[in-house]
Amino acid sequence: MIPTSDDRRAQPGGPNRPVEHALEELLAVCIARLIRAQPTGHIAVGAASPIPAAACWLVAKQGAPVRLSLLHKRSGNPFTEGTRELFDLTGQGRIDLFFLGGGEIDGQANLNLIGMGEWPGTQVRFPGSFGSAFMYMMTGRTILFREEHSPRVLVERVAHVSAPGVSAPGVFRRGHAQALVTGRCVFRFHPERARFSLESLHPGETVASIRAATGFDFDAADDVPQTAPPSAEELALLRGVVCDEMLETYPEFCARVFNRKSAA
Amino acid sequence: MIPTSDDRRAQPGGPNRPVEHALEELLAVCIARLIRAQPTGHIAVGAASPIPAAACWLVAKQGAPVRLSLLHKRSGNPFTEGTRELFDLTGQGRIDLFFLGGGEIDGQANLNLIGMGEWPGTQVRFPGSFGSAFMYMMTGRTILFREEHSPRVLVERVAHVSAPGVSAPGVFRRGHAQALVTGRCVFRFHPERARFSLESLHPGETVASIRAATGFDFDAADDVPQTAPPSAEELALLRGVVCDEMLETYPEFCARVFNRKSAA
Amino acid sequence: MTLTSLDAMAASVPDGALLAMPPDNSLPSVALAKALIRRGVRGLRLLGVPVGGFAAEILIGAGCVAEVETSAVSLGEAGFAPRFTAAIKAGSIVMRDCTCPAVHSMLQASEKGVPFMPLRGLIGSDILKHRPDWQVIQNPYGPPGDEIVLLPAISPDVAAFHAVMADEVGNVWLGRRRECATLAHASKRALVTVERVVPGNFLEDERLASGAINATYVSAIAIAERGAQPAALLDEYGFDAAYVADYARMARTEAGFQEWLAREVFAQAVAAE
Amino acid sequence: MTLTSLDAMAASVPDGALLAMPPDNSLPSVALAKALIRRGVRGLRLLGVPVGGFAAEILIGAGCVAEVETSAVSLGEAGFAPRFTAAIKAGSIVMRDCTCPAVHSMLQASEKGVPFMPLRGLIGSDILKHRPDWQVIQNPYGPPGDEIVLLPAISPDVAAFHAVMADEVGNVWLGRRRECATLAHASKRALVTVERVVPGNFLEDERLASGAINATYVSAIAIAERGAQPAALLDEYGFDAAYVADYARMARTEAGFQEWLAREVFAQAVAAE
Repeated sequence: MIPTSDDRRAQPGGPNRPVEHALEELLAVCIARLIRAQPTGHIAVGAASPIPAAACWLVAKQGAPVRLSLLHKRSGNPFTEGTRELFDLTGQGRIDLFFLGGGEIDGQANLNLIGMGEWPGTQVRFPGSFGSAFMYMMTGRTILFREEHSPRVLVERVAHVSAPGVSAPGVFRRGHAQALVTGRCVFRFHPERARFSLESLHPGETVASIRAATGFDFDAADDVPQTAPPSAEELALLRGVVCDEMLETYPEFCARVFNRKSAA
Repeated sequence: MIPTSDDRRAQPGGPNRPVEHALEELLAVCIARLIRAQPTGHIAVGAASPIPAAACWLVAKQGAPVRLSLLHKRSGNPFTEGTRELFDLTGQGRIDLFFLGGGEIDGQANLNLIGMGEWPGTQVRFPGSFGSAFMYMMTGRTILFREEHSPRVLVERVAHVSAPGVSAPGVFRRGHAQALVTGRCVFRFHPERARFSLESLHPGETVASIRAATGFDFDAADDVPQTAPPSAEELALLRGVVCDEMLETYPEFCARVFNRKSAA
Repeated sequence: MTLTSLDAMAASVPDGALLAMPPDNSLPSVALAKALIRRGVRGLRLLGVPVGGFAAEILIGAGCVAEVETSAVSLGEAGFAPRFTAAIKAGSIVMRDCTCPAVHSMLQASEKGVPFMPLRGLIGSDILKHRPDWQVIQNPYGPPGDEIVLLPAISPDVAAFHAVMADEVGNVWLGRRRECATLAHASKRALVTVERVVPGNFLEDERLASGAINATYVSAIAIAERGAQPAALLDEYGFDAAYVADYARMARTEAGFQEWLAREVFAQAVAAE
Repeated sequence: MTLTSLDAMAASVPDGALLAMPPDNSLPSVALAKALIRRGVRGLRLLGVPVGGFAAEILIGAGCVAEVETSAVSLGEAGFAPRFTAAIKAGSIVMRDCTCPAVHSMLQASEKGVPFMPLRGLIGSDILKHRPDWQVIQNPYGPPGDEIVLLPAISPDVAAFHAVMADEVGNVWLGRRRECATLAHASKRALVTVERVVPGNFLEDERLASGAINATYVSAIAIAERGAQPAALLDEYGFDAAYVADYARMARTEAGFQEWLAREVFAQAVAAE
């Protein structure tokens, strides 16, 4: 069972789940751990989802010496040369980590942000690919994030490749997906074999339930661990100083998820 | 006889020379007439010489709807994207007229701003070519200006081509030299035959004296006219409102040439 | 200084023009988009720099647009752009998908007067497969097999954006939104709406010069107070999320969109007369 | 915020570094050039952006420089740069002549992370003939025979320039001299001297943001009051023509230059201690 929008606040459980928390909080903590797992100097965050932004702020508030460039920050926007500066900055190799999602994501980590049916998406049209065809290949690494985990989104083969998960030998590419975080689990990506492996299961999930909800094949060890729940300290940061930083850009998200009751 | 630096203020003469004037004033007026002879919306002026700058201001003060971009203007510098903006502006085809000189200028209007002797000028080294190899080919037209008119400067063939006077068919090029103005005469340039013709003689010069002072061959009609002297109105503008505009950038020139006694 | 009215500005944009506009986070002239709808412009080819926002969406919905070249059309937090999505499904517009830095690079190529600009990335993306106008070459400075995309220069017929202010000689100021400067440099004409016209010359003020666009690139200026709304304008006013959410709700259907148009575009002109 | 001393900054520039600097009209750090001379740096490869001025001239004269890549070295109104000219004649430096927009384009290529950038012009110039590292290709978007130069990206080891001020998070502000921003973007390290450090964050101020360079590109900042002199600094102070004229007079000879160095570079350090 995955939490739905009507049932977001998971119940407290055993020794690993000491504090009641929202799924969004679990996901932000998951992503924060993936960030901290590798050296990360400079992260760029688009407006796509507030959850990766929360993860980045969490890492920063935990004291990691990370620089955050938030694309859609209105006051104090980091770019003084307009919107092209993000892409130039990334072209320079200065961005270690970026986040991408996709209308479809397939088992080779290809992303489809274009649509379904004939090009350019005559059946279903997504807004478009933004900078993904560049960013995915030019950042040090990418964390893929898509809360919806269903066979509709996680497909065997995307209808259209906005941005390729792996590249042919000789093609200039700085990095790949590090992981795919969904509402059900964390997958690690292995660019050398262009395959995902199951890293951890969110509460209530099993390898079988993930297989059932996933359109692509993936590797799984015999004993896939549970996703560790947020610690009390992580939750306090999220609901306190992280929420403070996010209020201007994501007021609706902050109201819905952090609620501020927890911080009071 | 040409005026020397010790004898710059020419004596009043016949009906065409009603007002005493400096050679610099004659040259500025010559250049201004060349500017007005063709449609000219936007002129860029480098710091190389104040005389072309004076000519541009004269044209503007005569009421022509011309835009001046003065590269080295400190207050109110026209470029808000740094020094590359001049070259971008020119690349866009927005600059109708630019000025260039040269340590050497040859009969095909090739410019040498590099030096003499083996590359890069082991015998005589000039400061360098600045943007000439780009500007000469990308501006609508160029007025060449070099006050010194001697076989040392005006040569049959430049030692090194910083910027070519003409280009092979198929080479992208927007314009050529319109004319070459010196301390002795005005040459018109004919890109279709890559040759100069003598347009007018400054006071005291003859076709023979020009041939003697010029290292390259050029065309001359049987009756080459005298360069028309500055009118009283042109001189009043130069010494008044033109001088006012130039004082910040060229104080030494303004003191030496315009003297302000004339305007008083 | 070429001050004109918003309607005269809209009238100066010919049917079929290649019109480039920034999206909601970088100073679109929504006022001009609405004036263009009122003028009944047809056959526009829109370039979203680098994506399309609210202004692109309403122009598409109003039937003003034949082609769109951009990296996305989105209403941001309010989600998919419903009239854009409907037009793609109906096949009523030609869509040329880009990637954001490609739009910037194609404009910078025009800004620099070069016929093309290289760009990394893209290889292996279906975006490239659907752009026969984009060439792939061996990188002459790279090892064998290092291919790179060359993007052709693009020079919009008209650039349109909203700046904070113009000065008395026709320079406009929009601070750090320098993509609008590149857009003006690259375009044949730049139409700029502003909140106000102020005395003086921005280029004479070191604090303002770096956020100014020289008048040489500005073809016409019209005053349009709150001309970026519902988009934000720097520190002048914020994003009007409620307005866009209301739009997104109404524009789910063609009928709802027409009702919105009547109320928010056509009735506004009558009210202003 | 990485505040350091001028001497520590000079010490951080290794012998043989590719050092890029703007000329006298666009905010050179003459203070850092003098500190580099005092530190006795050797074998620098200088890149003049797009030309070299007073700072380049004195570094060359002091024997700090092995190679110069630039479009000119000049003292402006004061004429030829005498120690540069002498070094060329003596063959003691390698000179790679450029054209101004080529310098900008090579830096912009690094700024964008592309391996090269095309540039018009140059064809038919001997500058091109002496640059075997510059390739000429058929323009793939042009008619047959339309050749164009491709310039390789250049990424200086160190960029050095002088800004008006730094803020408390390490952003620096230099107004319209945006070539210094491109230079910082393109370089591996950017060393910036400033007149002063001020409280706050330039990026939070719409009036200052467009003339700021984000701290992410700034490796170190040192306070050097009047650090651009004799060059001018925006509206802070003007060009010191008398100082440069005095230099030009003394530097006509090697002995005169050494006398100037002793008085204006080495004695200054002693006085400051």
